[in-house]
Amino acid sequence: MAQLTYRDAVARGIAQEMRRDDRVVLIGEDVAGAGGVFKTTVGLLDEFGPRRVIDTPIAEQAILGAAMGAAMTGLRPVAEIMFSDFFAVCWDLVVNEIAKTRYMTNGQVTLPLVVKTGNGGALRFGAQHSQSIENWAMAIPGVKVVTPSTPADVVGLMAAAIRDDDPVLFFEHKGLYAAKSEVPDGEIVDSLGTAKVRRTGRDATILALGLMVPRAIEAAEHLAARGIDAEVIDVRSLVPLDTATILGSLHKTGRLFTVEENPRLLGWGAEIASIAVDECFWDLDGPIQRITTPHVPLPAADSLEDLVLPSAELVATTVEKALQS
Amino acid sequence: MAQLTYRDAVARGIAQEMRRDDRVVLIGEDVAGAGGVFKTTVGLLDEFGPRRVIDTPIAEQAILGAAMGAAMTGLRPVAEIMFSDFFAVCWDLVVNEIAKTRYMTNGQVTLPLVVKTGNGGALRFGAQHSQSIENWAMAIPGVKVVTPSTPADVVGLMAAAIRDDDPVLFFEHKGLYAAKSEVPDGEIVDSLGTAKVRRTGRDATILALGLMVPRAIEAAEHLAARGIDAEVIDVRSLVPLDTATILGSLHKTGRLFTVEENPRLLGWGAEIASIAVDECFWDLDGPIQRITTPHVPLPAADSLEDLVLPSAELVATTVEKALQS
Amino acid sequence: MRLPLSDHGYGQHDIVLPPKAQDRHDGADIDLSKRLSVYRKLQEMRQFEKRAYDLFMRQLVKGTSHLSLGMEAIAAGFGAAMRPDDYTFATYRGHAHTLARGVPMTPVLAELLGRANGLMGGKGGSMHLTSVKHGMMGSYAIIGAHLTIANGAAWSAQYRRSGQVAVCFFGDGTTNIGAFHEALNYASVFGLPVVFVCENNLYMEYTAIADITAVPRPAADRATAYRLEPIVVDGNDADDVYLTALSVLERARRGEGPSLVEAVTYRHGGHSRADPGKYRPDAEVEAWKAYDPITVYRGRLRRLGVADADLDVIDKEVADAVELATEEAIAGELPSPASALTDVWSDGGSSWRN
Amino acid sequence: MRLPLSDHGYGQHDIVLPPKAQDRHDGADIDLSKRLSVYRKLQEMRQFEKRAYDLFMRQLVKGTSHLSLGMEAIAAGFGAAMRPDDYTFATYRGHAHTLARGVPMTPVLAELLGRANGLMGGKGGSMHLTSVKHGMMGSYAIIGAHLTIANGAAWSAQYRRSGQVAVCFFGDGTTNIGAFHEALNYASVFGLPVVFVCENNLYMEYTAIADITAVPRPAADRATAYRLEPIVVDGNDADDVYLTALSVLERARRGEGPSLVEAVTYRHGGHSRADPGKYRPDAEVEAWKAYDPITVYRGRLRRLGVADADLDVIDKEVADAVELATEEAIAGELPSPASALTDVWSDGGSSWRN
Ligand SMILES: Cc1ncc(C[n+]2csc(CCOP(=O)(O)OP(=O)(O)O)c2C)c(N)n1
Ligand SMILES: Cc1ncc(C[n+]2csc(CCOP(=O)(O)OP(=O)(O)O)c2C)c(N)n1
Ligand SMILES: [Mg+2]
Ligand SMILES: [Mg+2]
Repeated sequence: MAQLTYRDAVARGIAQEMRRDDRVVLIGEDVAGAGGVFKTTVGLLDEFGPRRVIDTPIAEQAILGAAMGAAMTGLRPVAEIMFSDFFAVCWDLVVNEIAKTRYMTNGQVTLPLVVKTGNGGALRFGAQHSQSIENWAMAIPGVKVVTPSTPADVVGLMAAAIRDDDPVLFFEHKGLYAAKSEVPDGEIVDSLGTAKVRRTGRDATILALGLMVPRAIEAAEHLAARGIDAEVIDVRSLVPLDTATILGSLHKTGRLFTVEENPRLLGWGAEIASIAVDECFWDLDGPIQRITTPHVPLPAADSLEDLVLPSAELVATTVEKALQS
Repeated sequence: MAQLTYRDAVARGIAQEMRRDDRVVLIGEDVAGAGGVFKTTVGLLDEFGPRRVIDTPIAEQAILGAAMGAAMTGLRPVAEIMFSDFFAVCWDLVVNEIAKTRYMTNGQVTLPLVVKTGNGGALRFGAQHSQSIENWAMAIPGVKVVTPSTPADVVGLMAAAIRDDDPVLFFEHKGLYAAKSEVPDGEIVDSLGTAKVRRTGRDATILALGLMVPRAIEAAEHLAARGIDAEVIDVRSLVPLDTATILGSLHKTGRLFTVEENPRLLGWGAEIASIAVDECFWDLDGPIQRITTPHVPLPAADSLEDLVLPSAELVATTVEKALQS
Repeated sequence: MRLPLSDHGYGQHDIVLPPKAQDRHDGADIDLSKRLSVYRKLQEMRQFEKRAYDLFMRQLVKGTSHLSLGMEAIAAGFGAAMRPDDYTFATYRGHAHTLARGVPMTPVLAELLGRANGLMGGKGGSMHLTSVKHGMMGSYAIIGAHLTIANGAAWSAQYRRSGQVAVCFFGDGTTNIGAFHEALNYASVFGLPVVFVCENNLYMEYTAIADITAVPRPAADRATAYRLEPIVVDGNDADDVYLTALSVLERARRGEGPSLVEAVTYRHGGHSRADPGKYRPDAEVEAWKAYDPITVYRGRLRRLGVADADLDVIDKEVADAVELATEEAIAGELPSPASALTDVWSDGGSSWRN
Repeated sequence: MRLPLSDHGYGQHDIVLPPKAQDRHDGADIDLSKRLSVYRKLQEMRQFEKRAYDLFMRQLVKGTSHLSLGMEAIAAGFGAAMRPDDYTFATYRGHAHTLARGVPMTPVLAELLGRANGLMGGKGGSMHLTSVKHGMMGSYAIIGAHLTIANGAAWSAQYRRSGQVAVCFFGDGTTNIGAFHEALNYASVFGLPVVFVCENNLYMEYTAIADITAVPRPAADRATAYRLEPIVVDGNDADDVYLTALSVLERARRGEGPSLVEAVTYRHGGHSRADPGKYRPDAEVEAWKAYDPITVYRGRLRRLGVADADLDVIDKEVADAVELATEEAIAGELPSPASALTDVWSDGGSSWRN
């Protein structure tokens, strides 16, 4: 049991898998010599050498194409897209090629690959380097979508993603890279498609992802002080979606709230709200409310960015107001 | 008043605006000499000449970049992305550049441009040429999203889109190009951000878009025969969203259904369902149900494609079952 | 010869005529049995594509389809030179490349008809023909992407030291999209065993490549930008293609990295089913139809002493095979409804929730 | 000189040294008043960037920032040659290019500090500096896109027959992404009045351009792929840049189409605020720091008879301007909360519903 940063947990998870399976290779911009611009791949070049850990040109389509072609011919590549915003320059590889090929070929092609990326805001990087885009990926049939919120989950979910035979988009939250917490020693392998209850409660269910998880937990503590016992669920995986855990909690509490870093329209919470109002309508004791970034690009100034991203205080007051009315 | 195809309505709408404003120019692959691969720009080269109607290389990023740079310096370009699936190769220009620049520059840059595209399935083009991706665009702050379902709406909404000072993504449904109906003579200018009630009813509200609109109307007729009086709303515009019309109808009927061609997860109906369960919870007499393509890529075989796309019959039986239970 | 805009509303460009002489490669050192097998392949591709076209006209093939009529020598020449375990990456215009790898006609035709006995059970269609066990790693319908995917297969071969080579076919219009540039630089930097083959048929869909490309030779004139040799071959002469294929495949196997080959050719018909191809000047079309890959090759075999009768036997055998394939394809069941929901995931299903 | 992997864990490549002689362009036909204004610009950029750096260290600038220290001659040389109504398109490394167009220091510094008096009210930040009224059409932080956008501005100028030229600056690493290729071909095909300027500082972020590029000169060696002349200039000699800029701008104004200029330079510091730049061999860093654009230019002016005292006056005036800008920026208010929700749309608001 040792303290580990979220950042170091990424490298640990990849190293764990590279040690046991030499089909696992890593490519991306500055991932080798520099150990990644976010230092999430430090030490991998030294341990596994330049055949398995490779610096690429600035060519995201070439990177994902290389990963896909290698995956369909026997390797298990991990590719990095430095900032998730850059998925926009290689989106074709994700949505039209990687996501659809198994289906189009009637199962002839298997694509065991992971695309890791730095996602999310709160670092004052401005509109083109701060987006939370898990919802873009959730809308595409054929890719799995994972977002860990703790160092231990990073290691275990990265291992599960690399061992999975389907393409997994692995969203690391840039705002959590410096976060540190206990991680068990030895091999850790988590399972995809599972949410985690971070705090149990009776009065309301609060769903959160990535950086919003610690904020939701903090909000729940404020709420406890105000006599409201909220359950906080770390969704962790959007595809597959752990509807059992989510709807089970809603069945218990009767109230559902989502805390989403993405802009409002078609954020991931919209899908869950639509599932809940269809399948659990009679469980609902009141409206489902989504707490999201307003539907605007992210501003660069720290004072403005803090204003638009959902805060623990906003979550707490929103839930409190809703339960009082 | 003359019969016009949806296909010809596109060219008529563009021509109407090119005649009144020589800042309006058209670029795209095969849009000039060939009049478009879907024949939606026939006659424009002859009338407006090669300075204003331009065939481009296969380079979607270059096409949207040209449109954006021209729009910020005094022109009002219309650019074609032949199939909406190809937005994936130029998504960066849409989401990171066109959508965000006005905001990032604090209003210094205005982008009066339209991107027209052939969207949707039912033509047996397979997984990479049949997608309905309005939901991809709806998730991006800074672009307006329009999908007409009739020839008259095509003319009027195209005119409105070209006259609008913001970027508009104009989704033409490939499955409707051959559809023919009455279109008034003379200039037609519609307004963005407005839904249209296609059939009034008391028992249920059915929302549809594009090719799903005629299917929803047909379903409503089946339902009428079964004693259910359904209201059918052609959403037409996802951004801005005409929540007044949509929620007003829900207030009246108490039941909401969406008919979406997109795959299930985060289809456009998810956002509307989440708004409804938040703002109109007490109006709801029962679950909100979304009728969508299952969460799979589109199969090529006609028998399979017909199976996965929502049909009038599926809509009718779903609504009927829901209202009976 | 320059055609003013007025002659045909499709831009302004020189028309490109094929070589006059058809015997330029008669003397090539290729043994006759190999040449006869190439001739058979050419016939298979030609007769298959014609049959596919007839079936469209009979409304049996839905959707769209892109034929290689007139372009068969490229697929046949490369197919004859490739190792069985080499990888092919093709475009939506991929019927010939699929047959070139030895995939039987029946499942290909059945796929066009959307039948359960189709190569992908009807789920992919004409534009996505794939047969992994034949090394046919897929047909891709979004311009550019598959060049980067071919790099990945080549990288994997290099990593596994398998000696396999990835061969990626694409059109002239594809040389202007970003993925082309990324893929070529990437392959060159890492010395990948990949061969990029530009099938330059002078047109993208309806627009002449010359009207929207900065250089006259869309692929060859870009080669030096990636530290590669410019290589241009006669795409209508299967022997020229075959010999070039042998040398670039060998180069890749020797670990000397990628090659970029521009094969100049022409399509007899339109871009796709819907297209009559009217934008092409008649003089150009006629000249190229006369310089047909099958005419060229059959003429050569006759000059080399093969009797017409022997060639007719091959033609007839192929015709019978096409007949049989047609019957088997048409007799195929429709795909089971359940198959619409299979194979999104490696567990065989499409579930996104528990 | 080749550095083995062991020396620095960052790939294997030759180190590139600057020219030895600094007087190569002393004799250029540029009048002294112009040269003095160029010197002043160089000083403004240098002193501004140093101040920006100090303010990061004082935690006053949040987020990231990319400085042009060592690369100022390119911005200064082009800025001096451009017409006031020409268009500039820059990258996240755009402070110098913004000052080059005459944008005052205060709003630029205030933008870095996220203040209401910032150039974009704090909403864009360091990576997106834009001042339309100065022809500074934006700084773009996703690699490649802005080359295609610059084409659009050039197309508009061509369409309006305004005689304006769009100048687009980008780095060496950008030459390997797809948008570069699409933009260059597109500009060449349509003969657009655009000048593409590759600031080749030998590195992308932490990776040497030589390690991941197929050709030695990332831009110039690609020029012929677009029917353009390969042009390489000394990016640390403002006079060489200025004279080249004049000629390519004129060419564009004459309607002769785009140019691609590779300006070889070096950054004194790391890629961005976070980066110490350790991946660069010391010998390389020292040589380039010695061949500093300001040293080069000041030396030239002295050889041409300008007294140190007169240059010191300029330096001092610039220093005072930087001081004032710093005070005004720090004194700036925080942006109003309401501004977070303005200007998504042309109506000034951000509403997505009625
Ligand atoms: C990214 C993208 N843009 C446009 C298209 C539409 N499209 C399909 S084929 C084609 C022409 C391709 O021309 P070329 O590369 O010369 O191949 P050919 O069809 O001539 O064999 C176009 C524009 C596409 N499939 N993908
Ligand atoms: C599409 C994309 N990929 C990656 C990045 C991350 N990134 C920002 S700057 C940079 C290096 C760019 O190098 P170069 O073009 O040489 O410009 P320089 O910073 O050296 O001026 C990278 C990889 C990005 N912003 N956009
Ligand atoms: Mg072609
Ligand atoms: Mg650089």
